[in-house]
Amino acid sequence: MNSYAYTLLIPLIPLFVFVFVGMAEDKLKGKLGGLIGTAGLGIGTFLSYYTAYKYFIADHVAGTGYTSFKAVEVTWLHLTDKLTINLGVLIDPISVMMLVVITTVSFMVHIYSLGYMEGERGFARFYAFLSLFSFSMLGLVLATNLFQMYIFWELVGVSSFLLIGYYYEKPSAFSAAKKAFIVTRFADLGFLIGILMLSFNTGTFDFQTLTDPHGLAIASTGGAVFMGLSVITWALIFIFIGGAGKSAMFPLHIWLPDAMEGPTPVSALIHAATMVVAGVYLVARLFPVYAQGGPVALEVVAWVGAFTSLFAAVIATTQTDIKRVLAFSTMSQIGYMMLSLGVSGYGGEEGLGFMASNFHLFTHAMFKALLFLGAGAVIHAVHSNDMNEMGGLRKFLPITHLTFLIACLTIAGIPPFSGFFSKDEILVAAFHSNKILFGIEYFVAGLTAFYMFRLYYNIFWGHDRHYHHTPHEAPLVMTVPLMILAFGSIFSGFLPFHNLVTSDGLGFESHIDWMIAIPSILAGVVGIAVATVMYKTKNALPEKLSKSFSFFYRWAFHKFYIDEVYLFVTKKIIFNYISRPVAWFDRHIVDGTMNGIAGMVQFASVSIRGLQTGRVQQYGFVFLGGVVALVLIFVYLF
Amino acid sequence: MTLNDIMFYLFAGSILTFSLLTVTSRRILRSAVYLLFVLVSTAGIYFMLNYNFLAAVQLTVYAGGIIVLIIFSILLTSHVSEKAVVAPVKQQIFSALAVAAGAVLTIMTIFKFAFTPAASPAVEANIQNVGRALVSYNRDGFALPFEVISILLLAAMVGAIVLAKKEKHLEITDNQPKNNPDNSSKS
Amino acid sequence: MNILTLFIVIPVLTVIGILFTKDLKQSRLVSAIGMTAQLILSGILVYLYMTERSAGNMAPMLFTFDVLWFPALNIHYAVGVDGISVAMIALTGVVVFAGIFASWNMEFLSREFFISLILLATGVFGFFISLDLFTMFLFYEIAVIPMYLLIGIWGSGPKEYSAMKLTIMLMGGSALLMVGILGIYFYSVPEGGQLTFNVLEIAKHQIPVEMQRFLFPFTFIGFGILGALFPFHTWSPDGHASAPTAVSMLHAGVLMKLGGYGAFRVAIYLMPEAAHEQAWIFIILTTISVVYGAFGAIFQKDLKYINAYSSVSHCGLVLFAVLMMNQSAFTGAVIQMISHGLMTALFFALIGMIYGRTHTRMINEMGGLMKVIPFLGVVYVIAGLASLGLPGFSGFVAEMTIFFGAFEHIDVFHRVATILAVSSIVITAVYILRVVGILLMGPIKDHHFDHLPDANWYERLSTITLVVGITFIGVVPIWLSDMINFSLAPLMEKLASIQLPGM
Amino acid sequence: MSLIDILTMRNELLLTFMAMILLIIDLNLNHAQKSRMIPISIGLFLVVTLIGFIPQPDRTLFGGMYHTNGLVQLMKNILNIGVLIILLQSVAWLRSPANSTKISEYFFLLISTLIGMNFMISSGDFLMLYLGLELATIPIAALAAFTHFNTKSSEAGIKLLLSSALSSGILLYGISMIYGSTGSIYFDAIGASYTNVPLQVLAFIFFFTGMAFKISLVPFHLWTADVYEGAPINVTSYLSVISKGAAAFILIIVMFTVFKTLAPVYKSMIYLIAVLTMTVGNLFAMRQKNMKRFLAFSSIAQAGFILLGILGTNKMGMTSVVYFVLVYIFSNLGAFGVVAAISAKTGKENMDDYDGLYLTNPKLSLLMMLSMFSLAGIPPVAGFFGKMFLFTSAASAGYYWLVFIAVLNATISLYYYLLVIKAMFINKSENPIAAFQSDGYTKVGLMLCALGIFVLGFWSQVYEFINNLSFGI
Amino acid sequence: MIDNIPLNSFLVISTLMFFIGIYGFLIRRNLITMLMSIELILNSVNINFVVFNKFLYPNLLHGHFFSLIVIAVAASEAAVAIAIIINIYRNFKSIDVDNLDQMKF
Repeated sequence: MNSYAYTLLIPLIPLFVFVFVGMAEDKLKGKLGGLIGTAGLGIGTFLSYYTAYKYFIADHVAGTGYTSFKAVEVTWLHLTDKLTINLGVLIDPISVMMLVVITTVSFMVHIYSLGYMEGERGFARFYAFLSLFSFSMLGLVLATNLFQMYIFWELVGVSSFLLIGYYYEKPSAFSAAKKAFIVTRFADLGFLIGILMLSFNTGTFDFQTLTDPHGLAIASTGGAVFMGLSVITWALIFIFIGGAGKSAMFPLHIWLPDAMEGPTPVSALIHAATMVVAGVYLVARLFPVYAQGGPVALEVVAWVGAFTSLFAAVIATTQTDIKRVLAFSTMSQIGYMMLSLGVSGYGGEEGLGFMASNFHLFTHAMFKALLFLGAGAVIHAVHSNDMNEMGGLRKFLPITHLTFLIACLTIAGIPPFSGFFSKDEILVAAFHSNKILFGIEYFVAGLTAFYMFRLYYNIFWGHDRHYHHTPHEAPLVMTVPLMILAFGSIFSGFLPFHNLVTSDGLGFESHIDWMIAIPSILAGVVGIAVATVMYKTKNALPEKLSKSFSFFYRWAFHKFYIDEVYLFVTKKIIFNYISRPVAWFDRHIVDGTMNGIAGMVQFASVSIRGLQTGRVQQYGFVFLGGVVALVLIFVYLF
Repeated sequence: MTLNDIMFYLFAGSILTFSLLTVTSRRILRSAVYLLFVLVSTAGIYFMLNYNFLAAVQLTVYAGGIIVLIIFSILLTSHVSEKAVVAPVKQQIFSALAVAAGAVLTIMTIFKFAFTPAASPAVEANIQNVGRALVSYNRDGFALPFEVISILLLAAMVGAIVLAKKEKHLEITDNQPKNNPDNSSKS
Repeated sequence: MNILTLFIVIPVLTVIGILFTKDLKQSRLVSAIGMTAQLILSGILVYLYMTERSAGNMAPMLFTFDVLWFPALNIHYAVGVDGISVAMIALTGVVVFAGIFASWNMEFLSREFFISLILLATGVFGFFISLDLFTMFLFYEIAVIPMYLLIGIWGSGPKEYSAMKLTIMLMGGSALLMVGILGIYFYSVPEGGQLTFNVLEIAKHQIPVEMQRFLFPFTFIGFGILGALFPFHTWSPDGHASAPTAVSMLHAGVLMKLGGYGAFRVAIYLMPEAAHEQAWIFIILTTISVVYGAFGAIFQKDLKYINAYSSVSHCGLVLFAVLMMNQSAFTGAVIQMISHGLMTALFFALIGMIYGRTHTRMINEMGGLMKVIPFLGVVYVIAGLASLGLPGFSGFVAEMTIFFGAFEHIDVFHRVATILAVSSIVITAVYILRVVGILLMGPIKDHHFDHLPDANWYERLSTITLVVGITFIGVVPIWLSDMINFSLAPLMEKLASIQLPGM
Repeated sequence: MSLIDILTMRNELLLTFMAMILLIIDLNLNHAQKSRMIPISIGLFLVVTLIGFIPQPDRTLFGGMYHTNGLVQLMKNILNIGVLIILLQSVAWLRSPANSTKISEYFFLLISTLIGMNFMISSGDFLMLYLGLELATIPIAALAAFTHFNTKSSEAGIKLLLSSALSSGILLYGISMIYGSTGSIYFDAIGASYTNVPLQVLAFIFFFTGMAFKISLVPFHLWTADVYEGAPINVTSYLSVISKGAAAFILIIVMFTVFKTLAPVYKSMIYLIAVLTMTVGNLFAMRQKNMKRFLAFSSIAQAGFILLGILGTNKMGMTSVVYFVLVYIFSNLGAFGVVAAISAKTGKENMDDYDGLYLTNPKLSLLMMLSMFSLAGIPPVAGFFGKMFLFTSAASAGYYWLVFIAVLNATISLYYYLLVIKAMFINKSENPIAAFQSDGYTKVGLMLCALGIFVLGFWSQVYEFINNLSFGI
Repeated sequence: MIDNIPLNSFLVISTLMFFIGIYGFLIRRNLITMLMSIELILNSVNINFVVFNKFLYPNLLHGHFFSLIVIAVAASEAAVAIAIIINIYRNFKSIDVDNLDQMKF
């Protein structure tokens, strides 16, 4: 126990809210459930900011690094002789940063939803789930050990499942939820195996012990080798699979676009700002182990991140559902973060990528939440997700329009918006590490600007549509969060992340490398320019372009048919080629054998009935035969 | 070869021959007569062995009693001229084989065994000795079986009577009577 | 009277009480009172056990009570509990309690129904408290046989077939078991000693290894059949599918645990050497059970079949863990037994309640039920989530403990088996969510279902009891795992002391 | 041996007197008064049974031809109890018009066979054994054919008589060879000098098959089913329980005393026959529809289990056999009692007729269920203990595979016992047997069975008592 | 008197007779003939007893009395058998054993 023990309340308040609202769901009238949830999270947000202040500023002794320590820890379960599972609160730079991110975005979403979800059936249920999610996510980031993280990891997964499937009467919503759950669960299997391997080899789950540079995890990397890689490396790769699942890295990304079936605030909270970055957070959390114990694993992280960012960006240029565009954009941005971690070294300047990744995570949370909430406001106004059914909304939705524009500029990396700073750091880190990766990311930066503005123009510009109801600006309760987030998007770039969140806790000097920054701004501007030409006013250019690249366009539009492949694997392979034969085998072979034995007994029973003919002479014959046989056997054969 | 030997072979031969005839003759009454010859020949052997009392019982009870009973019942149940139905050849062959196997095995086994006579002196089976043993309740006395056999005979008699007793008031049916539960308790 | 004996006396008294009742209302009242008393008694036992232990009582078995029954054969009525049995008894108490309320409206021959049900429970309680192999076996069979009537009379579908199959297969299992137990008895002590059935006594000596090799498969498969060991599990889907609600609950929830408990308490404990030697065969079988059961469940359409196959998978995990033969795996096995017991009982209770409303168990005939029966729907989702191993519910704790225990074996064979078993968590998710999706979500498929009533008070009581159990273990597992851990000490000592050929 | 010593044979003497008294009383009754014989006979028999429980010292009479000791007396008492129950259960049948004229004959014949059995069990030589055996068989044949008008009954009688004559012929041949090779007919003399030379083994086999016939061991069992089906039901239960039990008793005594030197040979023989008996009995029982025939085959299978105890050749084995027979008497008579009660009221004897019986006659159904469970060896009823101890004794001699086969067979047997339960409890019927009240005697008889089935298992003193009297090789 | 005849000759005769009796029992259709076969069997056994007694153990009369008792048993057996046979004849109007298979399987 120490002066941070109160941090325990940050996750626990949402838990209580969840239990209370969840149980009393029927009884809560009107917005009461929502208000309780929002109030609960408000307290959490306040505590988080207080913690950040206390940790980064008040308690910090200048010149020293930021240490990590456990605010609270209890034993939850004795697993094996040497392993115990603890639950606790770990305070260190990244967890505090995440606290701020999560509570901020979550709080915004809570407020926003008061307006957005108004009048929905199961309003209280929505808030209960939101609280559950907040609890899980906070528990995840505060985890003191790998296993606690896994526990909350799963809980996050299930709350995401519940929220995506919020409109459970819509089959598509539930199947999206199911897909999300199962795909991430599959990834978690990798995570679990990784945990098993790592903990077995190191004898601990504890993050502090694991990431201790002199600890067993890092020291034992030279141990047993399997297929050319050390066990620790394998373990890290497996763990990364878990992270890749939650963070929608290729090829485990397929759930994310579908997850947009959930209510838009949910998408903003979970599928943009918080849960999907859990993978990033996981790698960041174990970063010392990755950096020092498994460089190969880190390389994998980098390449997967890079590929995903490119892949998602390409798809994003073709999608018409505005939420899906945002979803692919999220994937792409998370790819950035992963890449950044992957190219990072450990300690000081080397750790630039680590810092950049977290920085981008932070800024991304702000602007992506903003984008989603903005998109939500648009959807709220026009009751459609399809950008083809929108256009010219800037007149109807001025505040939304403005905040959306800010977000787009931020994501496009235009200074002085925050996205510029964080993305720039990533590009610098990539540039110093691997030119190919840098090249990819550079191209993606341009692509990002392009598709974001394609989206922006399609919604707010273009020709006017005739809407059934005249779209009107969202109520204050929705626009205020937009404004707050816009504020964050604009200014969070100026936070001194290089002093606060670094790979080894020590700050370092960081400056903007204009040699890289200027071309990247240029890429963003070019992207915006192209989008402006193509989409600001309705013209035939996009049509032509898509025609001339029709093959490529079609593939990208269909998300490179990954979904179909998955469908094939699940429906055909698992259901029809494994499960059906198993069921058949069970009914006919295994059960058949058992019934066959019974049948054989029956058959034997029928076939010996001839023994009992009812003729006394035949009985005598058998009798005599028995005697003779016994004599033969026991007198002469024995 | 003494006269005794001849007598023995005569008896032995007649026993075997008439035994076979008993079980093969197709006329039942003749079978019974052949059986009588077998029993009488057996009694002859008993006589030869000096077991006169036993031989007498054999003649009176077996030859006299049982055969008469059998003939009586044959007369009651079949026509004298009636020829017995022959069993299927298959049955005959299989039975013969099994019986032959049994006989061969048994005789082989008997020949393998060296019977050793007891050294102690013989008791003559005269009427005194037999009578004494019959009422003796000590070791080697047979008072108890003698008493018990009387119960057996009585029981057999009662059984035979009960079975043979004709019941007039009942129809001969194939099934048990289906009684009405109400009046069964009254009767 | 010894507190443990009360676990038999109360059900017997309840049965006698039911004999004097006249109609459904009375008999269910008597049953409810009896089983509530039993539940309270279970609670008291847990409490007493905890206080004894914290007071420093280190005896391997507590509350022992021993009466010589058949002196000639040295058969005793010997009872005693350690943490594991206490946990299992508590589980039984909860499930039986829930079972009574789940069958609150058993109209047809209600007296007989409750009598059979409670007799079954008596057998189970007796089994768990027994220290004497003979009485253990006796109670084992007492527990099995009422199943026949319960399924045969009050079941549905091809009930006669299922009941017969179940009974015959389980009795076939007890044939194996009988050989095992008798063999153990005759080799229980070194030459010249007084033969004994008492588990604790037998454990003090070593059964000759060559006999162990012969007896272990008998004993293990014997218990394994009840624990749904592949390929002897086929009684389970049919039996569960045909059984009435409370019976499925009790059977899957408690009776199948007799298998795991017995395999652990008798087969492994008394014959560790052979267990070590032959474990690989059964690890293969149990791994198959785990994965195969899960895959089998994906394809099913009948709710009960789905749950039955899932039971095969989960109970396979119990035996799998038992065979891993280390402390964590054993702990996991016990927790898994309890967890699966509660979960599956909950499932069957819900299935019964849903069936009672919709009169079908085919998932493709239902849909969107969440909207009409939200309470049951939510509880179903909770049960599903618990079943697929969500943290916060008991299944997670159990599975994790098992996996960590299993992973302690470093050879490739065990590793591969473990990873295969671990992979079942995904397959489980697939079939659970499939059912939830089809059954509860989406639009209401059949307008007959528009106005189904939601749960009654007794249904709520029944399900909530189980949910509370599941959640309680899931949230604070440490008391349970420590209770089990402590009780494993004698077994671990024995395992540590054995001389393994070639090790 | 003084005259007073003759009182040692109190069972046989009392029964003989009783039989005589019955005949004498019967002579003085007219047609309408015949039914008075029922309470008289049962009362007298009850007295005999009770007297049997008075302890008496071990004695040997008639120079070794008759001996009695605690175990023998116990066996007799067991048989007496069984007979008492049978007598109680036969009342309803006796009162039917077809039989009411032959009541005292029925009792007389039944009692005389019991006398035979008592002598057989007490016998100390082969002559008394043979005589007892015959006395226990010939009147039974008459009883089997008791119902004149019923062709099945006559058929059963002649089948029983002819088969048993054949078997006792073979048995006699065996005895003659035993006599020829040893020079004595006394058990004690033979037991001292018996060896396993071929002739003596052959003689033993001949003797054994004769006994096997009585206990209905495969392949010497074929008469059983037909006779059981055709004979009046009380005779069937007598045959299946008392006759078989007595034969099992004397068989185990003879095996353990006279032929103990042959144990290595006969163990493998019994192994073989036990497997055959259990399996064949079960396989036949599975398909039977007639309750009597069904119980016949089931009792064949049960006989196979008895062999397991003999196989143990130790004290435990003998105890378990005696105990099993005791339990078996109650269980089987419970089943037969129900069948008899139903048959006497309705004439229905088929399993199909029992459909839905529970709804109309719950008590009978429950007793039937208990009996079936006891026969199948399901706890907590006594049959479980009986079987369990038999298995234990076989296992004590190391016959684990045999035990396994036996328990598997017990499982198969459970299948068909459950069929009966299924008929009564599960099957629905268009016209079930109507509810009826049995007479007081039957009720008492059935209650005794239920009591025995319940109490014998838990009351371990019974087992202890038998165990103290038993002996092994 | 005939001590010079070997014991085994008697035994062969009696054994043959014994099996002839069994053969008769197995193949004769008539119930009475079957009964007569039984008498043959018993008679052969009697010869055994008597011969053993005479040749091997003449000091006691075990075999002699055994035969005596067997004869008595045979008589009572025959009595009951004939009673039943007559009964059967009444019922079936025939004493052919082939008729007696109402109950089988």
